[in-house]
Formats: sequence, C-alpha cells, structure tokens
Amino acid sequence: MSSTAAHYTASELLAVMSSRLLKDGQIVFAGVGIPLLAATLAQGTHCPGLTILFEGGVIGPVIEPGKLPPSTNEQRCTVRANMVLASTDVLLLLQRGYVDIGFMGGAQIDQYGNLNSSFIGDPAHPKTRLPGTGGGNDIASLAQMIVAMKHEKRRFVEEVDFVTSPGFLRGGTSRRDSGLLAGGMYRVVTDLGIFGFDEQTRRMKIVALHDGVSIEQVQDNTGFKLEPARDVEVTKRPTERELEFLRKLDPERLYTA
Amino acid sequence: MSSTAAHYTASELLAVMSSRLLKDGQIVFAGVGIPLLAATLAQGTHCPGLTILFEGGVIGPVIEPGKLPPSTNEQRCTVRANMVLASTDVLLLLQRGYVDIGFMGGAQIDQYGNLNSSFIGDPAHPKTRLPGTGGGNDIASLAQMIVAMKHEKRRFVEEVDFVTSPGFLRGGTSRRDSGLLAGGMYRVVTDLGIFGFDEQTRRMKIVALHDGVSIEQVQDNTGFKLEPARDVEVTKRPTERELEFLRKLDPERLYTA
Amino acid sequence: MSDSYLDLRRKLTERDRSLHEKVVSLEQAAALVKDGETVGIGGSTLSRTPMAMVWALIRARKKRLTCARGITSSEGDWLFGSGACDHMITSWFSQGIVWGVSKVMRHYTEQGLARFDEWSHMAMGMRFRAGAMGVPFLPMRSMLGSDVVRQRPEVREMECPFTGDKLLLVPALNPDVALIHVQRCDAYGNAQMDGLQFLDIDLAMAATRVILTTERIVSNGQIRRVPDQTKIPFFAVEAVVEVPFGCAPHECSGVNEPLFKHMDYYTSLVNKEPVKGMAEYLDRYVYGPKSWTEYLNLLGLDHLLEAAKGGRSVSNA
Amino acid sequence: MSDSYLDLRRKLTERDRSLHEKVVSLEQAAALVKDGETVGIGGSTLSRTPMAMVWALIRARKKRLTCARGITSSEGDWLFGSGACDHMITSWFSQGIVWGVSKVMRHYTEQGLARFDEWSHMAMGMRFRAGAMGVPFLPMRSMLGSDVVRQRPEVREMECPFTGDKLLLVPALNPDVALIHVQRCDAYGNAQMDGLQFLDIDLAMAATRVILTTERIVSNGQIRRVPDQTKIPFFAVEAVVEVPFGCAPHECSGVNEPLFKHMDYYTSLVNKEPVKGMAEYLDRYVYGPKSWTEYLNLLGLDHLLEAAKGGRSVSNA
Repeated sequence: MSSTAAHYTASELLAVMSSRLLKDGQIVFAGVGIPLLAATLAQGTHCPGLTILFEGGVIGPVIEPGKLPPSTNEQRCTVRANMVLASTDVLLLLQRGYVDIGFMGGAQIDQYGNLNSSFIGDPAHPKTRLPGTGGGNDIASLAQMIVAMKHEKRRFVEEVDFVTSPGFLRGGTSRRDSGLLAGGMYRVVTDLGIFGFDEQTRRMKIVALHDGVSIEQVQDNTGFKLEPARDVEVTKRPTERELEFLRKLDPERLYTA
Repeated sequence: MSSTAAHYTASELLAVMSSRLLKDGQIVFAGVGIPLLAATLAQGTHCPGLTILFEGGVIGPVIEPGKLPPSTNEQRCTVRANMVLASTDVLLLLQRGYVDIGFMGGAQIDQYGNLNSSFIGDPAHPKTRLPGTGGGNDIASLAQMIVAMKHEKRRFVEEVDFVTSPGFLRGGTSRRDSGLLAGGMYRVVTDLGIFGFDEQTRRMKIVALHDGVSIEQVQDNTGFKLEPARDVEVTKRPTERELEFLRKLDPERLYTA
Repeated sequence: MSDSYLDLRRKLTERDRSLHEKVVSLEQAAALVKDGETVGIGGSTLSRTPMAMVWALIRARKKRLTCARGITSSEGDWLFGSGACDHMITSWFSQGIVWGVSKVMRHYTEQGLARFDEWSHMAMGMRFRAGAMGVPFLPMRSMLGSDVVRQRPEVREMECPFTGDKLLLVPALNPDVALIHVQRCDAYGNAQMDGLQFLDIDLAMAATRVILTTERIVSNGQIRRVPDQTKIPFFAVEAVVEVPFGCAPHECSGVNEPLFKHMDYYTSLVNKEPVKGMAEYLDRYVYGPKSWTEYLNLLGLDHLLEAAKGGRSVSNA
Repeated sequence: MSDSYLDLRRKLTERDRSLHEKVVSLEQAAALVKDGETVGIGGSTLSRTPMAMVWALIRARKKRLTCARGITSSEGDWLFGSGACDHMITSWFSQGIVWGVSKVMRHYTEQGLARFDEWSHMAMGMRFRAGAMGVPFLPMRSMLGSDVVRQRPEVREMECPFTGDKLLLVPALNPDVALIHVQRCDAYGNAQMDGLQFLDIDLAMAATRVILTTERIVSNGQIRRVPDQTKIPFFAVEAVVEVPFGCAPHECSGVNEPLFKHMDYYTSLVNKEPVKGMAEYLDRYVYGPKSWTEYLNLLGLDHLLEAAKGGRSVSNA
C-alpha cells in the first residue's frame, strides 16, 4: 500500500466504505455529500452500471469532477442525465419499488436505525429546530437504506428525540406493523466500522470494524449497547485508486475535508 | 333572409343551435362531429375567447377548415394548440372544475337526461353491444352538459337501457345523492327544439322550438311526456353567415350531410 | 392484477435494471409475452397504437391475453378476431367513430366469446396511475351513480374521511407488460415522445415490464442532451424494437396520419362478415407477410407516403 | 384549505378564464395577494424560486400569509423575518445544505413566533397533486410509523379496502395563489419550463390562481408551435410578470446558477443575528432598492454574469 493511501480523512473513509457496499446494476437514491461521492466512486470502480436518482427529479446523471451539485434540487444534478422528471414522480419510484438502495447521511441515529433530522429536545419545545425530513422519510420508508455518518456518542443514541426517517422503529415487527411493508435499514457506515441490524430484534450490531478500530472503541462512542455479529470482519483500507478518484471528484474538499 | 339560409340540413341546424348556447370565455370539452363544429362556429361568431378541450389531451387547438380530426385522440386535434397534455390530466380538468360545458352527441337519452352508449337491450345479454363510454361518463359526471342529437322516438326513451353518461339519474336529488356534486344536463339540442330540465323534478322540458315545429310534433317523436316550459320560445333560423362558416369548415359534409 | 404490493415490487427487482442495450427483433420481443398475461396497450384510438407489436403477438399465436387500453380501436378487433385476447379492459371499443360500431367487437361480446369490461376513460387513467404510483387505488368523482359502475364489482365506494363526500375508489391496474410505440428512444429504452401522450407514461410505470417499439433508435448522447424530454426511463423497459411506421394503419404523431383508405377497406371487409372477413384479413395482412416491411408493402407505398406527408406536415399550420 | 369541493370549483369559475392578456408589473401582481392567504411557492431549495415575487410581497407589507413549498430555502427566511408569513408548510426548511441550519428558521420556530409544519417531501407532492386532481386526498405509503406523522393531525390512516394494507391519506392542499417562475410564457400565461419541474405543475393546478414570473414573454405563436412543451395552461394563470433573473440569488435552470457569494454573505449576516441581521438585509436589499433591477444591481453585475455563465453552460457537458 502506497503512502498516499495511508492518509485519508474520516469523510474519505466513509465514502470509500459506503461505495463498496453498492452493487453493479443497482438503482441508488442518493443525497448530496458522502452518498453522492460514494455512489459516483462506485460507478468509477466496481459498478459501471449503477444508476443514481436525485430527489429533485433526476435519473442517471453524470457527475462532473469539480462540479458537485450543492443540493439534489439544482441544475447541476441534471447534467447529461437520462431523464428529468417531477420531484413527486421520482419519489414515487421509491414507492413503486424501482429503487434498490436509499443512501443518505444522518445527524442522529438510534439502536433501531431511526434517524432524526427534525428536533433536538422535546418537539413541543425544542432546544433546536432542525431543517426536517425533506425526502428522507420517504426514502427510509420505502427503500433499503445505507446511512453514512460520523461515529459520535451524541449521534448514536439509544432513542432519537424524534423519528424523522424510520429505521426499524421500536424493533421486532414494529416497522412492518406500522404499514411500512418494504425497505428498512441495511447498513450504517461510520468512520469506525460498518453496522447492520439483527434479523429478529432489529437492533444495531457490528458487522465490520475498520483497520485498527476495536470493539471497545466503538462501544465507547455509542450511546447504546452494540452487539457484535458472529464474525466481525475487518475492512480493507481505502486504496490509492479510490482516494485519487474522490480527490479528483471533490478537488476543493467540500465534502471530504 | 337569403335563399342560402333557407336550406340547411338537420345536422347544420343542430350545429348552429348548439353554437348559440355557448358563451364567450367558456371552456368547452368537445367531442368530434356536431359538438366540434358548433364550438368552432361559436369561436368564429360570438365567442372569440372560447377555449376547446379534447379528450385526447388538448387545450385550445385551432381547427382548420377541411381538416377536421376523425377523433379527439388524433394529431390533427393538436394543431396550433396552446397545450397538449396526458389524457388523464385533461380529464382531471373536468374534475378540478375548469370546464364550463361538456358538449357531446348522444345515441339514446331518457327523460332525466341520462345517455346510453353501451348496450341496447339487457346488458347481461345485449341485443347490441355499443362502443361504450369513452370519456362520456366523466364529462357528464363532472360538467354542465349540452347534448346535440337527432330527435327520434327510439332515441328519446322514458328510461335508457343503460346509464352510460349520467344526466339526473332518477330525477330529484338522485344525482347529487349518488355523489355527483357538480355539473348535470343543461340543454339538449335536437332538430326539433331545445330542451332543458325542471329545477325540482329534473325531468326534460321544452325550452324552445325551431321555426315551424309544433309541440305536438315534438311529443310525437318523444317516448315520454314532455312538458313545455312556461314560455316556449321559437329559435331564430340559421343565418347565411353561420351556414357558410359551417360549410367552409366541413366542405366534404362529413358531419353536416 | 391481484398481486400484493410486495409481489409487484419483487417482480421489478427480478429484472436487470442496469443501463444495458436491449434492442431485439419484433419476433424476439413477442416471445417475451406469455399466454394469459395482462397486456397494456399504449396510444389511443387511431393514435400511436403499437400495431407492429400487436401484429407480432398475433403471428406468435398468443392465447388468452387480457388487454387494457384507454380507448380501443381496430387493434382490439385483431386481438379478439385472432383469438390472442379474450378480455379487453377499456373505456370504448370500436374501430373509430367514422366507421360506426365494430361488428367484430359486437360478434365476440354479444356471443359471449370474449369479455369487454367497460370503465370510464378517466377511470382507466386512474387505474394505470395508481399502478404507476405503487398505491392500491385512487379516488375519483365520476362513474358514480351510473350503470357503468354497477357493472364493475372491482370498485369500492367510500365516504371521504376528510369531507364526507362520496368517492369512487378504483383499483390499480399493473399489467404484466406494456406495449408502447414512441417516435424515438435509445438502445437502453430511454424514450422520448412527441404530441399526445395519452395514458402511456402511467401505463409504462404501472407495468412490470415495457416493450418499446420506436420509429428510430437514437444515441444515448442525444437523449442526455435533453433529459427533460425523456418520458419513460430505461429501467422500466425490457426490450426495444426499431419499427418504422410501426403504428400503420394507425397514425404516429409527426410521422404519419392514419391510412384511411386501408381502414375503410378493413372495416368494410370485417364488418360485413366479422369471422370470415377477419380470417381473410389476418391471413393476408398478418400471417401472410414475411416481415413488417412486407406488411407495409401490402398497405401500399403510395398510401404510406401520402399518410407520412400528412403526418409530417401536421404542425406546419 | 378547508374549502368544500364546490367552493373550490366556484372560485375557479369566478375568474375570467378566457384567452386574454394578463401582463402586469411586480407591484400589480403583489396586489393580487391578500393578507392571510395561503401561498404556494414554486421551485425547490435554491432552484427556480420565484424570488422577485416573494421580494415584491414583502415590499407590499403582506401579513399572516401561510406559505407552502416542497423544500424551503432562504426565501422562507425572508418571509418569516419580514413578518409576511407566520406559517410554513414544507418538508425541509433551511438555507441550503452547504450553510448548515438556518438560524432565522430556528429563531422564529423555537421562539414560537411562527409555525413550521413538517411533511415528507412526497407528502407535499401528494397534497398538491390531490389538489390538482380535484380529490380531497391521496393515499401513500411513507410517513407511516414515524414521528413526522404524529405531528400531523391533518392526516388519516386507513386500511385499504382492496388489499388490507395500511395506507396514509394526506389531504389536498389548494393554495389561494401559486407563485411560479418559468423560463418563458406568453402574455396569456401559457408556460413552458426547462429542466427540473419540482412540484410546480401540480401546485399550479391545485391553486385557485397562479402568478407567473418569467425570464421572458414569448409570442402565443411560439407556444403553439410546440404545445406539448406547455406545462401550465393559460386559464390557470391570473397574472404574468416579465422579470429577468427573477430567481436571483437562487438559480434558474439554463439561465443562471445560484449567486453563491451573495448567499454566503447573506447567511453569515442573518445567522449571526437572526433578527437584526435580517432587518439589515431586508432594509438594504428588499425595501431599499427602487426596482428589481436595482436589486440585481446591488447583487453585482459581475456576480450576476458569472452566475449566468454557469447557468447557460450547464448542459454543454
């Protein structure tokens, strides 16, 4: 491994690890930031046939290095796309079942994979009003999810203050019982490891650790008890090729600093 | 009155009389044949600001003399239109309330203005299976209606074999009770006269007779009892200008023979 | 039609939805349709009917298809008369207003040989739209009170929980396959269409898979230059067939007007004797020719070019 | 919002829906919006925001507006900060992802000075679509189970009478007026738009009346040459205002990219002191200039031309 590959930021690690979870031929509903970088990286490496959808109403755009869109509702998202359609209709593709993976970032997540981007504190008298769901609730309600986020104790809480985007709600069959028949949390990717959810309890578990990270370190940074899966793997460090691709894509380090 | 105006066909009479019922600025959902001729004639005479909608998905086309469309789902309908949209969406304009008048022909009508274009005889074992509703049911359910048709006893029946396009159903408040909150039959135009519907009973009544037509003659050609309105008017004969316009519009006499 | 929500989703995920070439022949496309399937037919009345594909299905001797279309014209005659289809779901079924009532439709429905389920045109639109949206129904305000609704045990009436209004709920219609003809698409199936869209976009998204026929295949680069003109995304499409004049004798907007003389000949032949006339027509025009091009030749190049002149010039006005 | 079906229809019929010219000034258009009305805002986040119209409403000292938009950006700040609006109905409300959480939104919502009703983005789309379709609700499958739905007494859950699935019914949203910016329209209001449509078409048809701002007014003849490109019909439109760069400092597809430097300046100013910073900004940029052109001048011609270069070249790739 070269010296370039030896140095990378936490964001670069997130992007690389997430990209490796994507499979060729998948249709991925991506947010801007790490998800878009990761999906574009996947296209450039092992997934030439991956299709990106944007919430603004875009199918299959080409992301130009150095011209990352500032939101999924901006004209840069439409560059050399295969199709541009109404936002409602691109969201309905989730409901129809056309989307393999919903891929977004997260501010706060709990043991059942529920995400909060609405309120810190009591929603009736919030300490902080956050921007809200956007399409996050729809994506998380209707597709298999990958979430990429920094691993901090204040972000990994036992129970989120507010379920903006549903994971497995209160675990067990509660998601399906609520009427959410499809989708659900698949993986959470952090700068410490990769996490999945138990098939029965739907609680978060450790699937893999990044090189040099211990289970204790993960547990210390998590606000609830994390069980390891039967065989916790160790991920392979980002390669030079992956990092070069990312740095070309985001030369100003808007999302990878 | 010139000698040209003295001679006209029953179809020409229908087109002229119907056109005079239209008001400037109205939005008219028109079928091909007499309705389209009448609406175009109205545009050329007293309604320059009349807008025609077609079931295929057209707003505000310009009908070229000699190039009448063979159906409302044909490209000739789109010529110099203001907008072309999905059929479902043009039909939804009826439901939204954007259409002042639905205007169509009829094969069989009853005393409450119900139209049949589906079955002659028992629907379970029909003597004749007719083509069906198309958008007729939607138009009659959602807009004020003008119907233009030949006045024959077999077409003006006490009760239609099958209610394809609803008039006032079984009279009284039955239309509204069925959930049809808006619209309803406004006028039936025939080669004998113009007919409306009683505000209470919703039975058909005579509003006007064409020049030289008697109430007896109308009753003889009608399969149910027709009450005259309080003041039955006599319509003014088609003018030379109206007939010339129609003959220029349909030089091959496809619809006016 | 009675697939559960998860079944409908599963059927989509079973297909290869990556951006890949899917250009095939008419015969190969016909082989993708199985006997007994529900087939949604694009276009309306005489317009943008995927006639070449219907022709190919009949030649491939399909059986027991259930077909659904907004408004049904002579392609419905063909489907009933050939025995390919014994069940039409549509709002209107004849050959076209100018030819009166189809005697072929009458023969098959009045004799109980085939089924014609009548819905209002908007109801057909709502059923495809519900299917496209991934919901089991949509609410609407027409068809209520009429005998059309009394013939349709598939619907439900409800009292609106918000307003108390009476509403009609029509169930989603998710065909196994949709046949759609467009003016142009790329080899992956990104389709752009001109003029009237009819119900085609909802139909495409409601169906489990789409077979596209197209006047011409253009490059993906051409599609990507105007992505806001793409109406059907490649991942909904299973096969692409390039078929010039693929709607003849019906029209294709900007390409050709209907071949009226052929339609006149056709309707007089089959309406005189619905069974024998249709057998004669199918033998000569559907089973007889070796290819779609030979079929077009039978229609007559002069007639075709005249119709094409009318089609191309429609927006000159 | 609680109008009955017949009330909604009546409001449409009260308008002159004939094909007539309706070009007015920004000030005249602003006078068409009444205090307390519900205003739907077209575009999304930083794109095709009808900023000139929002600017004009604030200058006209509108009060107690309820505003609804798919995704809300700095125009929401302006509306809260100016006192024109005390109630936003939207799925997301900040200045844009790159600037973090809006301190203006936080100040007004956390202090209870204004209301921010949160719906999922698709729910906003469904609410406008229901309004556009003339139905009181549409069914959907997201928001269920989440706390977002628990905050929304407006919705109903139902068990599907066809499938038994649990569904969420969201009520139609029919704004009194919709503000929509397009690349071009004619003097009658036939509007054509390029690129992302967002929720605008449903919003236009849901609203009782539409105020269009447009980069340029084209002839009706130009519209009629490509009627399948018209997205909003003239009869939905009450007023047309020609406003070049009418979305600045936001973007308009093919016209200009966002004016990022101005947005950076704006966010740093208002997020430092949400009330005082906003007052300063509004004084300088909204109340101060004599005209929209003078406002553009304040943004800086160099900045504007740079953004226009980016906007025009976006499809060159």
